[in-house]
Amino acid sequence: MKQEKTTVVEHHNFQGDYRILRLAAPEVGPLVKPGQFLELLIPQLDDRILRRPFSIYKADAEGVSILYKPVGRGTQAMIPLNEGDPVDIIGSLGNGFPELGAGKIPVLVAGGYGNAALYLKAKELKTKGIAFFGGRTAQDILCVEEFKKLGWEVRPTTDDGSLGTKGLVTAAFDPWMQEQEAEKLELFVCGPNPMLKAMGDRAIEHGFTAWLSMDKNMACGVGACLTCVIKRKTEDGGWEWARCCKDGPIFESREILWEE
Amino acid sequence: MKQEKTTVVEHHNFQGDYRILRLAAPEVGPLVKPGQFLELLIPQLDDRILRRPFSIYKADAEGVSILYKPVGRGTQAMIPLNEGDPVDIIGSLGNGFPELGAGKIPVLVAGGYGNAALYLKAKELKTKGIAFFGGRTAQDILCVEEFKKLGWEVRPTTDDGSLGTKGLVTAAFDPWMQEQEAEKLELFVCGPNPMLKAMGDRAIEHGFTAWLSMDKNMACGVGACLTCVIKRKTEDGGWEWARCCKDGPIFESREILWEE
Amino acid sequence: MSVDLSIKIGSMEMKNPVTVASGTFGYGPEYAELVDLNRLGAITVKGIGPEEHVGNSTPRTFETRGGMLNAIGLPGPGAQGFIDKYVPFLSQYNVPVIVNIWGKSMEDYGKVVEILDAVDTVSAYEINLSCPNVKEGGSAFGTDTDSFSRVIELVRGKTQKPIIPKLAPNVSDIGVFAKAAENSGADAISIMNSYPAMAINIETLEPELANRTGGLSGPPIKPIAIKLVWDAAKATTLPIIGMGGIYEPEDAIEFMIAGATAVAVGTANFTDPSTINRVIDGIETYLSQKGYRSASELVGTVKA
Amino acid sequence: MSVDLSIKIGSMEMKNPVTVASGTFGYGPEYAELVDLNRLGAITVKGIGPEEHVGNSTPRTFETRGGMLNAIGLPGPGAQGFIDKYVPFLSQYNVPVIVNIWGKSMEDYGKVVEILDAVDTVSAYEINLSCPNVKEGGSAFGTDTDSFSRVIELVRGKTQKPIIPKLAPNVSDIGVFAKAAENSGADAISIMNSYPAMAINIETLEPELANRTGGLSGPPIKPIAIKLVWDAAKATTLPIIGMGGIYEPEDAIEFMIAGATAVAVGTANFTDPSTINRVIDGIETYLSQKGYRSASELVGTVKA
Ligand SMILES: Cc1cc2nc3c(=O)[nH]c(=O)nc-3n(C[C@H](O)[C@H](O)[C@H](O)COP(=O)(O)OP(=O)(O)OC[C@H]3O[C@@H](n4cnc5c(N)ncnc54)[C@H](O)[C@@H]3O)c2cc1C
Ligand SMILES: Cc1cc2nc3c(=O)[nH]c(=O)nc-3n(C[C@H](O)[C@H](O)[C@H](O)COP(=O)(O)OP(=O)(O)OC[C@H]3O[C@@H](n4cnc5c(N)ncnc54)[C@H](O)[C@@H]3O)c2cc1C
Ligand SMILES: Cc1cc2nc3c(=O)[nH]c(=O)nc-3n(C[C@H](O)[C@H](O)[C@H](O)COP(=O)(O)O)c2cc1C
Ligand SMILES: Cc1cc2nc3c(=O)[nH]c(=O)nc-3n(C[C@H](O)[C@H](O)[C@H](O)COP(=O)(O)O)c2cc1C
Ligand code: FES
Ligand code: FES
Repeated sequence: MKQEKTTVVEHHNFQGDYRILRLAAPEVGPLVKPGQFLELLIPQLDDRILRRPFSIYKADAEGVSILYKPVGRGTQAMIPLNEGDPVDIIGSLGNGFPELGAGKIPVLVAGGYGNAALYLKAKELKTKGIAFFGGRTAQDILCVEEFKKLGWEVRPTTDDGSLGTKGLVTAAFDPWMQEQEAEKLELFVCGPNPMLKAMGDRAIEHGFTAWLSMDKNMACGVGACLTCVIKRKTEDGGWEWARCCKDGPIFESREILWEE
Repeated sequence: MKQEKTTVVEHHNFQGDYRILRLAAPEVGPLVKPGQFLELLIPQLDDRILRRPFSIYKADAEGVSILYKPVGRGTQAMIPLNEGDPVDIIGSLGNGFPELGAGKIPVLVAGGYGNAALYLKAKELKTKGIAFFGGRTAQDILCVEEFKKLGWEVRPTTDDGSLGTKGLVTAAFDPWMQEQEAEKLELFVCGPNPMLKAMGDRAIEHGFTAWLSMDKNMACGVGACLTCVIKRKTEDGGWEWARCCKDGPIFESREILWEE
Repeated sequence: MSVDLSIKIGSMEMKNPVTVASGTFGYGPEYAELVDLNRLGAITVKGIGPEEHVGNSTPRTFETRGGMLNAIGLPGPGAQGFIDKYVPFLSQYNVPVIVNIWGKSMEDYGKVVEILDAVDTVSAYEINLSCPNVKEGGSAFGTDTDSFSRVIELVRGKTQKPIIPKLAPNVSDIGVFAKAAENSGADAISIMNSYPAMAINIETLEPELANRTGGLSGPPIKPIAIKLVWDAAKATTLPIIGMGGIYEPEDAIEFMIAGATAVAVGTANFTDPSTINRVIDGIETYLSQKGYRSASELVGTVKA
Repeated sequence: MSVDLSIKIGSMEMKNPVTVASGTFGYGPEYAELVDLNRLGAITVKGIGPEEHVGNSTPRTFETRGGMLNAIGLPGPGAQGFIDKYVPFLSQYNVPVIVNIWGKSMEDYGKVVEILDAVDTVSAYEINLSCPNVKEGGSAFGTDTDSFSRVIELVRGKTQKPIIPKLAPNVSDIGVFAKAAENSGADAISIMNSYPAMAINIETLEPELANRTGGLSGPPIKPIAIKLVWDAAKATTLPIIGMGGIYEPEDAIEFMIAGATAVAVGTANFTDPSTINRVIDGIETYLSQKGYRSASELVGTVKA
């Protein structure tokens, strides 16, 4: 974990509303493990004081890239960032994805910017498997070619049927799963909460492993403030708070006590 | 008085640290009287909420210009303003300079950005007289050629002697004044407080008229908050608060009860 | 569907819930060229004492991160001066006028009302029991329930017009004061005044304000004000005029949801005098988009 | 000329006046990769109760204009858990550790100290009498002088180490509490906790925090904190640890001029963990440029 006061290397539209921000990060870049994130202090975010967490999409010895969608005050304030502008990051943060279990078939499941969190994992895994990407429209299905280039089979689903199977990611995943030996599957999931929950439920029902990247509002990003907690089951049948930023963001589906 | 949400037309270095900002102002421009000012809401002034007052240097049917020097948070945040950037002004504000008295000889006295406040007056006056401009170095003596073009004689003074007489503005003014019929002089003064005070004292001592543009921190700029008050003598020998933004910024030297 | 924006503060009818915070809008004329006064729900004028008062020395305001400090010290023309100088102007408009009143002693409050009460243009009194910037009276009345209640009772005895005590924010339990206001005959309460605060110049070691301390206002205090309004709304059935850092329509709406029947735009007038119009329009749009028939329906709807 | 930055809080020596605000720096390890803990004047850890505690539901924080709200609700491992999990780590460093303690009842405060007092690594206790986010205890003790004094006396009876009550900001006269702390045997006081506040989501009508209300921290509260420190400094001779919105060295210096012997960096850690270093360096530079020989010389030098 390092704090790096650095600069923007590149910033451009990627697809639809999504944008890619590449930052020089000779300190942070080499530390990155797949599934980790960084905390960005957005310059000129007027009168807001908190950093924003972003999954690390790509990382190497010189820098890191994030893939984001402007949705609120912070992400919108990122749009004017130009090459050479100063930024401040803390990274890499969080536990990251574990190693694939021996003999397991890796399955990636993602929605929206979730693809960003999975890319490094897809690259790292020697065994290439299958990726289920869900989105509202074709515009929201990111990086398909990139994952294919890495050797993955990609099955997109869209709410409006504009790409791949029409429906939620489960519409493609469920029929496929029927034909598998469930306990051999190992899922790496990153996406909106309902998707995480849906995959978590299936993992428990069908007895496979599912690593879920949990998305919770954060303040410090390093485990100090206790903002980003979720309920994690304890051995005695109870639960304890676990910090998504430090103990996570990756949790195995069986660990999570879903709220509501 | 109008509020105008408008844009930057031009913004450039003028001389030394001084800069000129030209704004489109079809509403405010035509209202301007010499000696008035505007209140600028500086965009991207991060977490600061107050407008900043600036004398109106030039004004016409299409726009207004201000001449400023970056000295603090607000003025520094103005530097990156570019053509087309949105700005918000309220103007024109304050009483402005009165008409020249019949048979009077007009004298301009200015320091720093004070020249900006006097330019429109210099232009408006049919009788052209003499202008005393003081500054630290030659770099701080602004607009000399412009005033000359309008038909004024300009006598600069600088602290370091790099232009004109060495010393304060009084070093040039005092000897000149000795040769005049003092009661015929009418001064229009804009500059730092010590200059205002020095000229005000001379006006009272020698019996001439001196209109002083008073510089006081402001919040609202329109007379509502009662921030910018100075002590004005009342007829009964006492004093009352007068608002620089509304009752001023121009006061005749005899009106002012100097503090300390 | 058209929305009924009107609300009532005691017997005073406001065409919409938006007024201005005392001291941030002068006495009316100051912003009249920039803001259509007839659009306001009410005009609240700068604090008026029994007699002319000079207020504090300068500097009287200081800009802080996100907000400002003020220690104006309640200068003003006094009650009779207000009638002479400003009532003719204000009477031209079709807008209720709330006069914010203050005193150094309990009797002073009574005196102001005695002088003003015959004036038709004066619609209601906001009783400033919370000015952080005068030595005597002001805040002292606002933080002690006994004298707080006695000032209200005294004013109540002198007028039939709505009286609106303005509560001090620097108390542990604002509910006690809200309830005391109700019991003492107030028609509404207003919350909050600027918060006692200070800034020191680290070069000169001197306070940035001549009065040494002042009141913090603007966006920084909004979350404090929202809580105070919510707390007070639980303690009293009186209508509340909520204020503190309202800059956007969303801020005003948040105050109403917390329990404010009306709201006041304060420091935002200095930043952008068009705020008032934006807030009125924004409340109307919000109410109509959400299917409310009236502004009152929104008041106190917080799910808490 | 080299400046002596060291100060004393009771018997506790700090190599410089800068600590961190409880709850914004975890228990030590969280920021250890980003901040050299040995540089700190002291480490103040997150509030510790007598037993393990779960704290509030989420959302626990919310960003506001210029600051943030928190209602964490004091989750933590409890006194024994703290010893087991964090003392071994903390004892590696050459920095005094201030343990912030809290309880639901008066006895709870005593219990925490009983469990911790034998631990050498624990240098001092900051007694949280002002947490806005727990139902029982916390703030209730901080706004009533009787129970305030009794908690301090009880803790005093259990330890020789410095005890530092943390005062509630939402009182009319903090001087009373400062004096009461002194009379009850405290060694210092700390000011201020986050200020009770609230935010409501205008789409859902729900409070933005699960706990409904929370505490406002960060730059918005600094001018309030400066005034509280100044007020308290006039009422007591105890050293004061000042905090509230410290983001820049200038902020810390302002607190010291107002009367704070030490300062704590809080919310700023989240924004920029390098703040602490910047603040320590900045204080040193300021002192040496102005010709002070020691940090203590600056304390309370405000010309007011
Ligand atoms: C571990 C993690 C990884 C993430 N990776 C990405 C990514 O790769 N690409 C991407 O576009 N976004 C990502 N996000 C979400 C991203 O942080 C939010 O889009 C962003 O915080 C929204 O900020 P805003 O200022 O635009 O919105 P605002 O609504 O203005 O934010 C207000 C506050 O809410 C918080 N917040 C709002 N939405 C979220 C959210 N979904 N998750 C967490 N905090 C939120 C913000 O941090 C801020 O404190 C990630 C979030 C987490 C927790
Ligand atoms: C009537 C009038 C006309 C002016 N005309 C000009 C002009 O033509 N050109 C120019 O360069 N400057 C002019 N000024 C001064 C200009 O407003 C200040 O330079 C500016 O306010 C400093 O702001 P800042 O944010 O850079 O400094 P900061 O120190 O960050 O300002 C902090 C606060 O202090 C106030 N303040 C600081 N210095 C002054 C000052 N000298 N006068 C009033 N308020 C101050 C600011 O408005 C702000 O509220 C004028 C001031 C007045 C009152
Ligand atoms: C410059 C200034 C002057 C004020 N004068 C008064 C006053 O005379 N009487 C009063 O009750 N409140 C006065 N206030 C307090 C405001 O009415 C209001 O309660 C406070 O500023 C909070 O609202 P805001 O954050 O929207 O400004 C004044 C505030 C400011 C900023
Ligand atoms: C997330 C968070 C958690 C906090 N937890 C505690 C705590 O456990 N005990 C305590 O006394 N104060 C706690 N505080 C208050 C801080 O210690 C500090 O008093 C307050 O935040 C003001 O300082 P700041 O503005 O620099 O943050 C907490 C503050 C924050 C923001
Ligand atoms: S964001 Fe602070 S603990 Fe996770
Ligand atoms: S700046 Fe408000 S009255 Fe002059």
